[in-house]
Amino acid sequence: MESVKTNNWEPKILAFLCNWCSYAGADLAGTSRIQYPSNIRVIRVPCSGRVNPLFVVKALQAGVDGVLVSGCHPGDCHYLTGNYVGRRKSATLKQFLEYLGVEEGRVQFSWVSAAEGVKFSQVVEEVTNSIRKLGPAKRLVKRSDEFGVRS
Amino acid sequence: MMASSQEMVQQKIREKAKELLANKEVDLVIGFGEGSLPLRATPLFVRTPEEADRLVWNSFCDNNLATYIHKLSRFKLGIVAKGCDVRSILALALEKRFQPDRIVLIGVPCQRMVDRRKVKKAVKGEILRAREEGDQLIVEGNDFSISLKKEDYLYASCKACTHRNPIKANAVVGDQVDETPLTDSYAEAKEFEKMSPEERWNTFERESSRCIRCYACREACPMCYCAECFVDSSGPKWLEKGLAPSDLEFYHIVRAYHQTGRCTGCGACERACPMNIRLTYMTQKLNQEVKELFNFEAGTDPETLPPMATYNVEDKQEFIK
Amino acid sequence: MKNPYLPIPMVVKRTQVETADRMLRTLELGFLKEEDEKAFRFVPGQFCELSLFGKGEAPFGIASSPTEKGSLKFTINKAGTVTTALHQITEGQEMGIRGPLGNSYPIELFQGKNVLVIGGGFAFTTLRSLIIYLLQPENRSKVKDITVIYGARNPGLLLYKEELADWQKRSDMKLVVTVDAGDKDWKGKVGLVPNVLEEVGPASENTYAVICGPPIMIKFTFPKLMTLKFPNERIYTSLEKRMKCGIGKCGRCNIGHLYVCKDGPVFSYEQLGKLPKDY
Amino acid sequence: MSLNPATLDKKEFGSFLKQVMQTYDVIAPVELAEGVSAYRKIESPEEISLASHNTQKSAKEAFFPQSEVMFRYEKEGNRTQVTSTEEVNRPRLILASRPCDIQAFSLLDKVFSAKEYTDVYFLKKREKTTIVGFACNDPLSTCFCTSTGGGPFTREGSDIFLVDLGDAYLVEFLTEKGKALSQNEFLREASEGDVARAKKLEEEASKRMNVPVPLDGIETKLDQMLENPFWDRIHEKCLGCGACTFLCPTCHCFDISDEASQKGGQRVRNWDTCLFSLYSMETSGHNPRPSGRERTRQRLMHKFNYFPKNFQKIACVGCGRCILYCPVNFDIRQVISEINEK
Repeated sequence: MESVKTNNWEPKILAFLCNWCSYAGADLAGTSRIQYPSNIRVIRVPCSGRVNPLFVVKALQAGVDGVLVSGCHPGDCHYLTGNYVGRRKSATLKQFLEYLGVEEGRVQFSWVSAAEGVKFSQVVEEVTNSIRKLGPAKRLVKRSDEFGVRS
Repeated sequence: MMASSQEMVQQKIREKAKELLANKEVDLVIGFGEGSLPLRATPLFVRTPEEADRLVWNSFCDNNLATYIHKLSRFKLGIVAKGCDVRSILALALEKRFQPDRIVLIGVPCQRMVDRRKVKKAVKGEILRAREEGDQLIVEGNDFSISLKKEDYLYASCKACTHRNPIKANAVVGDQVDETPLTDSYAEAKEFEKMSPEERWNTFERESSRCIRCYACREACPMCYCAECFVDSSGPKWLEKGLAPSDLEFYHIVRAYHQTGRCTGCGACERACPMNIRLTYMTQKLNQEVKELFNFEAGTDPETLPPMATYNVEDKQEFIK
Repeated sequence: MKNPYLPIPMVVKRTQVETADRMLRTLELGFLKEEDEKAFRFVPGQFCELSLFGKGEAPFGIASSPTEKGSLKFTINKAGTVTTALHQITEGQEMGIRGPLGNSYPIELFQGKNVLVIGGGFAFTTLRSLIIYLLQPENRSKVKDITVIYGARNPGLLLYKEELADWQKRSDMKLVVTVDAGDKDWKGKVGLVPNVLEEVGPASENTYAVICGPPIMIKFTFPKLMTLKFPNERIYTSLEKRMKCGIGKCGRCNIGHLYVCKDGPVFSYEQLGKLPKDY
Repeated sequence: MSLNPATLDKKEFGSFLKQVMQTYDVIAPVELAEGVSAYRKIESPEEISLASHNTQKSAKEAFFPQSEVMFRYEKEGNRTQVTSTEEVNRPRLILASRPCDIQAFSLLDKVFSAKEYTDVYFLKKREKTTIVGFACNDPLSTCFCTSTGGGPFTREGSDIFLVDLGDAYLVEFLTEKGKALSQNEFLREASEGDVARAKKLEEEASKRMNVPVPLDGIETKLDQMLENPFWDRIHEKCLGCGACTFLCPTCHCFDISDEASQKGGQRVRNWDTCLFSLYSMETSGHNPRPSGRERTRQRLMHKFNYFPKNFQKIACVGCGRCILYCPVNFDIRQVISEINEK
């Protein structure tokens, strides 16, 4: 950890934000000039239910230090039930990855509405801090020199 | 007692298959035939009443025959189905993979299958012959003949099984069995969970590192039927085709995870692996999650939608900020 | 030991969209190294693996003729990952090729004979190479009549319009261009290739037929050739199959004991008759 | 000139190897998990596991790895710098390769050195490698190498041949390449008794190979069988996985693909198999081998008809791996018998 800090390492976090709520929430945070850590890279998705768990696993393999999936609050989904379906994927994926030994907190979830610019910034702050504590991701990450040649 | 009842079951399977074929109720019956190796049976496709005499039933009938439905769905099928095969078939019916009236289930209450790898480890030297006598398994080689207690050599998935009796069948051959499992239903997952995250990851990494990407696990699984599997997709290309450890891990995580709420715990994936990679500790965990979170067990209920295809407003969400 | 898997560096000299649907694009590639250009000897019918680093390789017949010096032409149908990338490549960019690979049209057999060329759609690429090669003055004198029947679904999908216009004017060959369905500007023939072949009715005596096109066209044209009494050993076609190595190792293009990449892509119907229908 | 055989005390096997490893990269059977082994480059002699009969993955990996970089490339502006990875610097030694796998090397040689194009990746490794064969004292019931032109003690293709005498190995030097290792201080000259013991073991092993698989004339037989209804049924239980072909020492189909990163990447070849539907699938969606029937036929025809047509040998060495590890007990011996009955 120490060496990580002295190297000024900063986590890279990928955020899947639903178009209708969380992305708008992020937008509001921006237009309201609310500060939040610049560690997140956003991918806008139509709905948190669209986030195929495969995307999350792929992101970890591609080397992000953390993933945030954020959608509309229950009952607010633009597609009525997309976030409910997404919630089941999130619950099972989170448990499964932790079961296999991926550190708790690498993958996090939130509900952020279009009106919650402040909440968005708080979520990003919290997620960034917790992932900073975890240190750089190592498990599942594909190293640039990694190759499957055996013998 | 057991042995004679196994023979009886075998006889009844043959009779039922003959009847179905003779009456043209089915085009073919998928069952098991004599294996070419000791401790093995082999999937057998029977098209005439005469051929039905080649059907066998023993403790080596370990393949999940439901996996053949996909390529044979244009036929009217009879399937010799253990508890787990039936569960797979019900789960597939729920996913509308075939017309239920085109499949005739010859249900067999399962005596639990013998794990040939465990047996091989127990003896020194090559096993040339094996036979069952009651609750004993007699294995013979060039210079040995050993009697083993079958119960000690069963597949872990069979020991944990709670649905050995076919949940649904057009005809059941053999007597119902007591479904009390020999181990906890999630014994393997609970055992794995006792390790630290670090140890768990290392175990997972070590197991997947042996993968040769033959996809036997995928092909053996009745629930793996995507027209294009994510590993085969070239646009987008999710992973490379080589043996880079992270690609192998990626494959194993997603293959297992895609079974969430769909896996019937039959163990076909692990049995199929030519490299003895442990796989069921992953799917068992998913089954446990699904049971605890959504009170669902795949293939036990022909009506209820699989959990990942639906939702409940009251679903747990403490983990969401 | 020469490494047959290493691509020859090339530069994209010119690109041209061939068809109205923009799905076909011709790349003209120049050699970056003089020694590669000198060593590159080919005969119409051969192909190359076009190589885009990071995307991969895909096989394409050489559409230019060996008589057109200085560059190589390939016409690419946009279908998969590599071909899509080949549609995006711009003039001046570098890429690689491996080749020439495979056998060629049996030009030596054509000596003193008539040649009938039947093409359909975008399978016309190596036929273009063949025709240009045969029309070169010193080659032209070696063969007798040249008849070309070329069809496409509509006028917008015809390849090599400049060449077609040029050939139309020539007296030393007969060109029949046809489309399945014309449009308001189309003054030429409308009709399916098999029917047009019947109409043209070329004599089979002393004639070699070369036919390349979509499977459906081949399926209906072949019986017409039979009616015209072309023997199997004088009908040639060029097969397409999934390929990777291009040099008869990787096994992907196996048809029976032959490899399309190494023993083909050009086969006579007599040869094909003895092989499994794995194509 | 032939060199007298030597013996190597098993207690000194490690020391012997350490000396060998000073010059050679040693590739030997290594246990990957209980009961699962494959050939891997070893760092120390303790890694070697000679206990199992045959490894799951065959020794072909030493020359034809499942996944192999062919070249790396780096992009700078418009330029692309390509660097081939074909060179092999250190001499290599495959330790304890079974005669069946060694026979397979000679079949792969035919493919990869076929005259029009030579596969430099395979051949450069082959040239730099010394092969230490290892006699099979107790062949398994699934072994049928004697039916494919080999045998449990066949020395053909080995540079050095080892026979397990119980407490020691008999070491025979068969080629010039092999003799380079004869100067190892841990080798003792073999006694007549040792040689006689090896001979005895050889006789016993060949006695065990008592169930021949009838392969004579199978090529001609199959010539007539391309459209035989036999193929309609034989594939039925095949799952279409790649276990048999990936474990097979003679199967050699591969795929080539690019692995890109931002500034560069590599072109890689990976094993592929005719049993995957994707193998022959074309971009248009057309698949010339649309079902298990055509794909299983391809696998068997390639081994017993197409390969012999091209190279005058069947592409099977009787190692039995496909029989042992098939998830559905597809037994190639039964298929061969059925073909013979046609």
